[in-house]
Amino acid sequence: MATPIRIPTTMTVKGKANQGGNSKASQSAFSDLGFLGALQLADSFFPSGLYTLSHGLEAFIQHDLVTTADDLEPLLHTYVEHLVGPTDGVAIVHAHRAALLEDLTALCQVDRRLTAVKLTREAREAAMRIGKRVLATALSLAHQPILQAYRDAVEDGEAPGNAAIAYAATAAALAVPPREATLAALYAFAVGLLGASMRLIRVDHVQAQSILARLRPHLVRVVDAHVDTPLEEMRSWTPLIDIMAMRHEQAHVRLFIS
Amino acid sequence: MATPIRIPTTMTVKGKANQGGNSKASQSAFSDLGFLGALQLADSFFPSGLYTLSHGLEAFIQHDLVTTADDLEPLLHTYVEHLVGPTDGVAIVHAHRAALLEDLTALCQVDRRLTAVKLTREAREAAMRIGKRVLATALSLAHQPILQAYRDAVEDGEAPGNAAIAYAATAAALAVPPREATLAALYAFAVGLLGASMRLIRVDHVQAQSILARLRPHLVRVVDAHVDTPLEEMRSWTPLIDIMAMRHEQAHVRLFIS
Amino acid sequence: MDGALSLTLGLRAGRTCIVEQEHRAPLKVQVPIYADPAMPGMATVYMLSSSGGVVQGDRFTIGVRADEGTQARMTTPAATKIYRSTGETATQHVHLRTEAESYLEYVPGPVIPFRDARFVESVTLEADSSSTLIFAETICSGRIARDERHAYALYSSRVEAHNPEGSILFVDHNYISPSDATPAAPGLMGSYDVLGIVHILAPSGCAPDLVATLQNLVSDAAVVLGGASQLPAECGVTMRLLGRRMEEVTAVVQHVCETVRAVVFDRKESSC
Amino acid sequence: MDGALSLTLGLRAGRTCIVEQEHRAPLKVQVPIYADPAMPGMATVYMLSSSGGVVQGDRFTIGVRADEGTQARMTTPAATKIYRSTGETATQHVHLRTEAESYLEYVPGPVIPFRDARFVESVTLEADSSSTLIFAETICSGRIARDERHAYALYSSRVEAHNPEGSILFVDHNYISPSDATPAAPGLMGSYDVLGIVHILAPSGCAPDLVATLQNLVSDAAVVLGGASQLPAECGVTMRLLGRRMEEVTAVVQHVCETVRAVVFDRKESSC
Repeated sequence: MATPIRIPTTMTVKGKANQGGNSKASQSAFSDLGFLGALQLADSFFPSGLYTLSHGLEAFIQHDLVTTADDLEPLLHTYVEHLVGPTDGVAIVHAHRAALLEDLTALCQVDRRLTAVKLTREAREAAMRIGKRVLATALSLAHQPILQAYRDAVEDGEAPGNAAIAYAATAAALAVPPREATLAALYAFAVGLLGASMRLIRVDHVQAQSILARLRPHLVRVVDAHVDTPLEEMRSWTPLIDIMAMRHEQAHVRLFIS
Repeated sequence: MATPIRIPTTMTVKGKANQGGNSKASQSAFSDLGFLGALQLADSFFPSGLYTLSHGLEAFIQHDLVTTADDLEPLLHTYVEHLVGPTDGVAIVHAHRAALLEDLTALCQVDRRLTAVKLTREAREAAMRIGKRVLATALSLAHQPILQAYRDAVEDGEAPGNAAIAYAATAAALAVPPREATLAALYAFAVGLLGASMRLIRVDHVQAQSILARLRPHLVRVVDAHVDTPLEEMRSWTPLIDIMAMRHEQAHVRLFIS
Repeated sequence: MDGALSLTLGLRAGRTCIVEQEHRAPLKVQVPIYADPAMPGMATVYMLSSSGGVVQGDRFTIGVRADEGTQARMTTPAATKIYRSTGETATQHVHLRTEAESYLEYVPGPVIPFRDARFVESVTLEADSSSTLIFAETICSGRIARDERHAYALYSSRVEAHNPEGSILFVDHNYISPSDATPAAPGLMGSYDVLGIVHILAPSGCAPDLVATLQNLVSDAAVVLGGASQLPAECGVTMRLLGRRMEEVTAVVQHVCETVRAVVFDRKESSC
Repeated sequence: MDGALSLTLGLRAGRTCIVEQEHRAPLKVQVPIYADPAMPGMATVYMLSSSGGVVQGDRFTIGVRADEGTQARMTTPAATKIYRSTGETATQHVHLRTEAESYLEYVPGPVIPFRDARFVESVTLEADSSSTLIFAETICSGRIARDERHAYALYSSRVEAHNPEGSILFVDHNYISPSDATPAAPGLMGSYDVLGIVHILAPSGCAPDLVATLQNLVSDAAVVLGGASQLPAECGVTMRLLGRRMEEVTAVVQHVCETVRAVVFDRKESSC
């Protein structure tokens, strides 16, 4: 898990233009565009609706399993390492590749496979709801035919329309390389969960930022662990998170959709 | 202005680890940390208070100079190219270098110089207000001595404490290279202004995202134009923006601090 | 050892019987018994291992086909121990297939992986859309009485369900490698020692009612923390149960099975 | 041409006079006149260029020192034309210095840069903290009557103010290169053709009152869109004025000067 593995792609040409001798200013500029694309996609300002989700955290709090920022931080690590990394994270890498190749069949296959490992209803519904919003926004930003084709496939019921797939296709359209797209998605997930926790327990902005800063090496390790994971090995094993997500479905009083 | 000039730094080693023959996995990982640091700093979730500022936009709207998203977009370009790029943008590059060298004297000099080119009171006060919040948060995230020393200098009145300087020092502490720090700052400025415009005129989330996406190559050009600008050439020439910022100071009814 | 068990369940005079059987030691089955007065034709079949548990290098293969209209419960008389490994992995393949209108519970007793045990299981579920298939698995963190918790090297159980056309309905891969990440972490098993997993492939249309019923069941459970949710493609219900003692979890699993029987067969009459 | 003008203003019997003077053609000054009945000792000094404007390659240097207690207004009798350049830049250096209790207005008429003109000006302001120094500049987009707007190649005017210890108070660098970015863009000059810039280094403590007064003045201005704000380090006030015709803007600049005189000298009595 600690070995940094980078997925081979011609897109990741960021760095000093004069590095390695064959200076390619256009690729640097291209990469700057990707960097800005990543900022845009990962930003809380991006209208994904992520802020409506707690991914079961609300139930953790209702069950008194999380009461402080100190409880929250290790749980956030579990979410990222055991839930989002090995499912959405893996899906993003595969979907990004399919989007670049404009391979709609492969894109839909990743999408369906991702739904197959999301065992709780709320998680699937939340992912589809966010996916729909991400796609709608993406289509107004980027005009790649694959985005339109994928949206049609989702509308026709050929693909479930998971957020991770919409996110990956948008990232590809905005020139965000797959590794950075995955990091950005994990980052955005963490911000979403921290945002939810700020509305549910005593966690202030500065604590949230500290948790985020400390999370960074962890996110890198999670991405390193999953950039080469085959699609068939997508999985998650998070019994307590699953149970809390399931119990959240039943909750009568709740602030968040998941 | 179209020539991409990259500032020389050993930090910008992003890209394929196997590029150029001397694979440095640790630097790649380091760079991932910087990438995540940039996401964190540029995120609307970062508690900078940027959302309280309109940089004079509120007065443009009150004077009926901006009424639609179509009016907004070229004005946003002017803000970035003529106001923020050649002042804060230049300051960030210089302050970032000073922060990496742990050169407090140089950092304070950039800070004072930046104040000297901010000719409207509201712009100076807003920059100091944001700077204070950024520094307070930064000190809880990163523990570089230069951050603490700079905060002390601001508290002692030796430096004005502009947001751009706090931002650059934080970026350096979070391993964000100077070019990316500048791009991220311009991006965050644009998001702040778009957020303000959404509360003032009819601009919806999807329009805002489209404007942001189209702004990306523009931001890259602005950074290209300023990564090598000497500190002494920091300047802005934005008469109408200046006038609107000045008139905003006088406004009796207003939603934004600037 | 290369243990194997292959059964076909068929209807004989209203009772479910083993109509075809192959087995290779150490695996074997007992003669069916008929224990539920409410379902007199349902066969309860005990699976046994003469070796007393799973030893490193074991390769077990279990296949059960429930023919049309059959009703059966497959279980074990006791917990299954997975013994210490010095490196080799024990594997187990389970393939369950239910034909039209059949009902099959595959509910073995708890699994106790000992220190350094390495166990990899793959389970394939294939259910006709009018049948009911319950797959349950109860995993213990170790020999708790000896304070041996999550001392095993690897416990991996992958359940994949297909519809009869071969499309994947869901994949539930419980991959637990305590040396990589402690299963006692928050959000995983926390301070709980026993994990129960139940997947119920239900007759089409039954899932929503079944979810509601089973959610109430786990909400009411006092000592076990559990949840139920609808599986992808509305193909059924999945459950997670966490307890401190094996008996607590197996009791809930048993309760779940009884509830499913009630819902499926009550509703069958009202054409669920 | 290498024009130069160097003046020292001094007090002679209550009246401000030119006490030292050097000049090199084409620059020269007229004999001071005393025009403001409210400030009978204030000298109004007209600066002239015998060449009728600024030609490419011209290098003009203007220095004015206002000695203690002097009061003066430096201006030009007409607009300054900056003629077309085939490549060479015309430059102008202005250095203004005001000693204790002095009052200096440096308010030349509008500048009209012709098609392809290239002009680079640098201005240094150095004011004692008890003095008043007004620097104003009015730039026209071109020969508007000929529909020549922003056709010049470069207009750059850099104003840098220091306190007597040499620290920078502010830098205002108006760098306009229409081929890089149209000055008619939103947020720059928009549809306005005339830009007025006024910097007022005020006696210490006067700035806040002066800002409020001048903000009201521009708010009331009907045809000119303008604003006023406090300069860094509370050293004074800066103003931006946009109009469609030169006369509109110069009238406001004149009004500003009169207002500053009133505020500074009224308040001087109440120890501003």
